[in-house]
Amino acid sequence: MSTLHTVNKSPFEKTSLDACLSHASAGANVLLMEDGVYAATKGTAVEQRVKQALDSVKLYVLGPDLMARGLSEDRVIDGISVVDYAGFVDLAAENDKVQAWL
Amino acid sequence: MSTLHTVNKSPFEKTSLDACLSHASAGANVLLMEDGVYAATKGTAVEQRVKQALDSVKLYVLGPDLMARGLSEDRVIDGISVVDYAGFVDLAAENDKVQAWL
Amino acid sequence: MSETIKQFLYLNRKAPYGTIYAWESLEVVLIGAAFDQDVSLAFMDDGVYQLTKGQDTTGLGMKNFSPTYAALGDYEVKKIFVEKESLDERGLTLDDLQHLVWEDEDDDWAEKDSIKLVSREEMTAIMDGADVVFSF
Amino acid sequence: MSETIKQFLYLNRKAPYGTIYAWESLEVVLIGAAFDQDVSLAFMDDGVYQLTKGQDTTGLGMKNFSPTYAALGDYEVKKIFVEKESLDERGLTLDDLQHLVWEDEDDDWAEKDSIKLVSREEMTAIMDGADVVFSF
Amino acid sequence: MKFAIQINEGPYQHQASDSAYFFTKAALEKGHEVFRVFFYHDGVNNASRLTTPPQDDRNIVARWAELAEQHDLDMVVCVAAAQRRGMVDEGEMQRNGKDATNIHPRFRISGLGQLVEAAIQSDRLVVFGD
Amino acid sequence: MKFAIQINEGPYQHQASDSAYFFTKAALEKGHEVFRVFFYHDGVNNASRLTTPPQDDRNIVARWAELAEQHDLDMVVCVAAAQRRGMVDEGEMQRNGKDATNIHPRFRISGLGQLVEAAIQSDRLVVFGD
Repeated sequence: MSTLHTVNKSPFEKTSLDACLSHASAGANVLLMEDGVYAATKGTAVEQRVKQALDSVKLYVLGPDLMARGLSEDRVIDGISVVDYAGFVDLAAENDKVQAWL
Repeated sequence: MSTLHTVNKSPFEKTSLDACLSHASAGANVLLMEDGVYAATKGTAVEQRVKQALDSVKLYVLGPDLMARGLSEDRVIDGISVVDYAGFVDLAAENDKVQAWL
Repeated sequence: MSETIKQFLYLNRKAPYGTIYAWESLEVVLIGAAFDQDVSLAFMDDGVYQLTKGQDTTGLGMKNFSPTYAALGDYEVKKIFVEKESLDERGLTLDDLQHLVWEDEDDDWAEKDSIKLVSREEMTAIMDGADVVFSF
Repeated sequence: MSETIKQFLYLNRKAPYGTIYAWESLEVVLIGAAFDQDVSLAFMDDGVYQLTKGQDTTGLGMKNFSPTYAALGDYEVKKIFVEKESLDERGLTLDDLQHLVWEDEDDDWAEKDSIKLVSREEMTAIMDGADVVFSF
Repeated sequence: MKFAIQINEGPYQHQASDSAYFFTKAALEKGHEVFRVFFYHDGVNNASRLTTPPQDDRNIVARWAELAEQHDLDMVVCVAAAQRRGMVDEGEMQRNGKDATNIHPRFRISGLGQLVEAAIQSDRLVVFGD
Repeated sequence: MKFAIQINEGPYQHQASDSAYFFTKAALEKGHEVFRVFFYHDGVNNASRLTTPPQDDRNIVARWAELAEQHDLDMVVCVAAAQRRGMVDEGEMQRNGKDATNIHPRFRISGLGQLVEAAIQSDRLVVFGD
C-alpha cells in the first residue's frame, strides 16, 4: 500500500523528518509542509540526507508555505516537486493513506 | 555573570539541548526539566555529549520530573545533581539570570 | 457499529507528561476498542518512554496514567509493537518497560505477551500494512 | 517609567508562521521599546528564518509581519545579532535577510546597519552580558 | 472520495488549524466529501466564539464556521478535551455547573467515538498537529 | 528576592503551567516575592474559569487561583494574546461586542507592558514554555 507521509517541522528544530525518512519504504511519498519546507531548500546541513532520500521516495513541498517563508522555488532541491493545497489533496487521494509525523 | 539555563525537551525529539550546550559558557549551570530529564540518564545516544558538557558546565536534573517518568536516581549520569523545585528556585536565585531554551 | 474492519495503527512517538499527547492518544485507543477494528499500537522514538515501569507522578500532582496500559489486554488490544532501535538509542531494554499481557480465550485464558519487540525494518512493514494511522 | 536600565536580550530561535512565537515575541519588543531599556535581539537556530526577504503570506491568508522588522530602527532597536553558524547550517547568507537600518541622530541621521553578523562564540558572550533574557 | 480531518492544536499558536482549513477547502472544491472535522487536544480551542483576532489577520474560527455553513460540514469538538480546556456548550454548562458557554454554534461537542467512526467511515484520515 | 514568571502554554497540553506553578509555590514558600505571573501566547488559556478537568487529575486553573489568593499574587493575562484566543473579561466583552466572559476572577487582562515592567522590577524573569 502506498503512503503519503507528512512532515511539518524544521529538521533543525525537531527530529521528525529523520524519523520519517528512516521509516518510509521505497516508493513512498513525503510532503514537506509548514516549517517542514526548510528541509526542501538547497545548501543546508541536511541537503545530503534529503537528496539521498530522493533515491527511494518521492518528495513534495507545499508552495504556499515556501512563499510565506520567503523561499522562492529556485531554492528548492532538484527532484522535489512543489504542490499547492489542491495538489496536497490529490496526493492524499492517490495514496492509500496519510501518515503524519507529528 | 552566571546563568542558569533550562532545557525542557528530550534531546531525541528537539535540538534545544545541543543549542544550549553549545552556547553555555564555562561555569554556567544547566537544569534539565520536564522531557529534558531524559538527557540526564545513562546509556543513551547523547550520553557522551552530556558527559563532555560536564567538563565545563554544572548539570542539574529535576527530581519530580525523573520520578514521573519512571527513572530512578541511579540511572542518572554521575556528576549530575538531582534537585527538587526548591532547589530550582535556589539555582534561579544564585545565578544572575535564567535563560530558557524553548 | 460498522461492518468495515480496518487495520488501525496508533502511532506513539512522544514522551509522557511533558505534553498530554500520550495520554489523550491512549483515551482514543480505549474508546476505539469498542469499534471492533483490527488495532495495533506502535511505540517508537520518545514514545517508548510511555511504557516505562515505576512511573510516579506524586511530585507533579498529575494523574499517573501508566497503569492504564496494563488494562489494554482487557480491551482486546494485544498487538503492541516497540521499536528496538528506539529503545537502544535511549539506553533502555524491554526489562525497563511494563510487562503487558492479554488473556487468550482460545487457550484456556493463558496470559500472553502483548509487547513485541520489532526492528526498524519490521516497524516500517507494520506501518505499511495499516489502513489508518492515528497521530497525536 | 523606571530608573533601572537593564540589558534586555530577546532570544529568537523559532521559525515564523509554523508557530506564532516569532510574531508575538516581536510584539513584546515593540511594546518594550517604550521602557528605555538597553535592548538587543538575538537571532539564532531557526530564528534566523524570521528575517528572510520576500516573505509572501498570501497563500496562507496570514498576516505578513516581516515588514515590522524594518520598523525596529524607528523604535530605537538597533542591536540585532544574527549568528553566522545558524545561517551556514541553513544555506543562508546575510544577503538572504532583510537589510535593517537605523538612523543615527548624532551623525546627521545617517542610516546605519542594525544587523551584526556574529560567531557562536560572540553570541555566547552577548547572552552572558544580558540581565534579562526573553524566550518565546 | 471521503475525508476525515483531525486537528490537534488551537488557533494562531500553531499552523495546524490553518493547514487543515486550506486542505479541507481544497478537498471540497475538488468535489470530495468531508465526512467530519474532529477537533482534539488543544484543537478544541478552534471552536470558541469569543475570539477577536486583529483586523489585519485572518479570523480562524469564523472561517471554519463559514466553510461549514457553505458545505454543511460536521465539526465535532472532543468532550473530554473540551472539559480540560474550558470549551463549553449549553449541555456542558449545565452538567458541570458552569455559568457561561463559549462555543460557536456551528461546532458541536461529542465523544471520541466520533473520531473513530470518522476514521472507519472515511477513505482517508488526515491529521494536522504540532 | 523578587521573581517574575512568564507562561507561554495553555493548561494540560504542555507541562509549562505545571512547572511554573511548582516553581512559584516553592519560591513563595522560601520567602521570595513573586512580583507577577504573566500569561502569554496560549498561556492565556490558563485563566479560564470554564474548565472541568477529570476528578482524578489536578485542577490547574483552581490551583493557580488558590495560590494567588493565599499570596496576593498578581496574575496578568496578555490582552492581545487573549483576544486571539477568546479569553474575555467584562471590559473585553463590551469592547469587542461579545456575549459572554470566561476569565476566572482571580486573573486580570492587561497589556504586554506588564511583562516588560515585571522584567524590569524583578530580580529574575523565569520563562516556562514549549
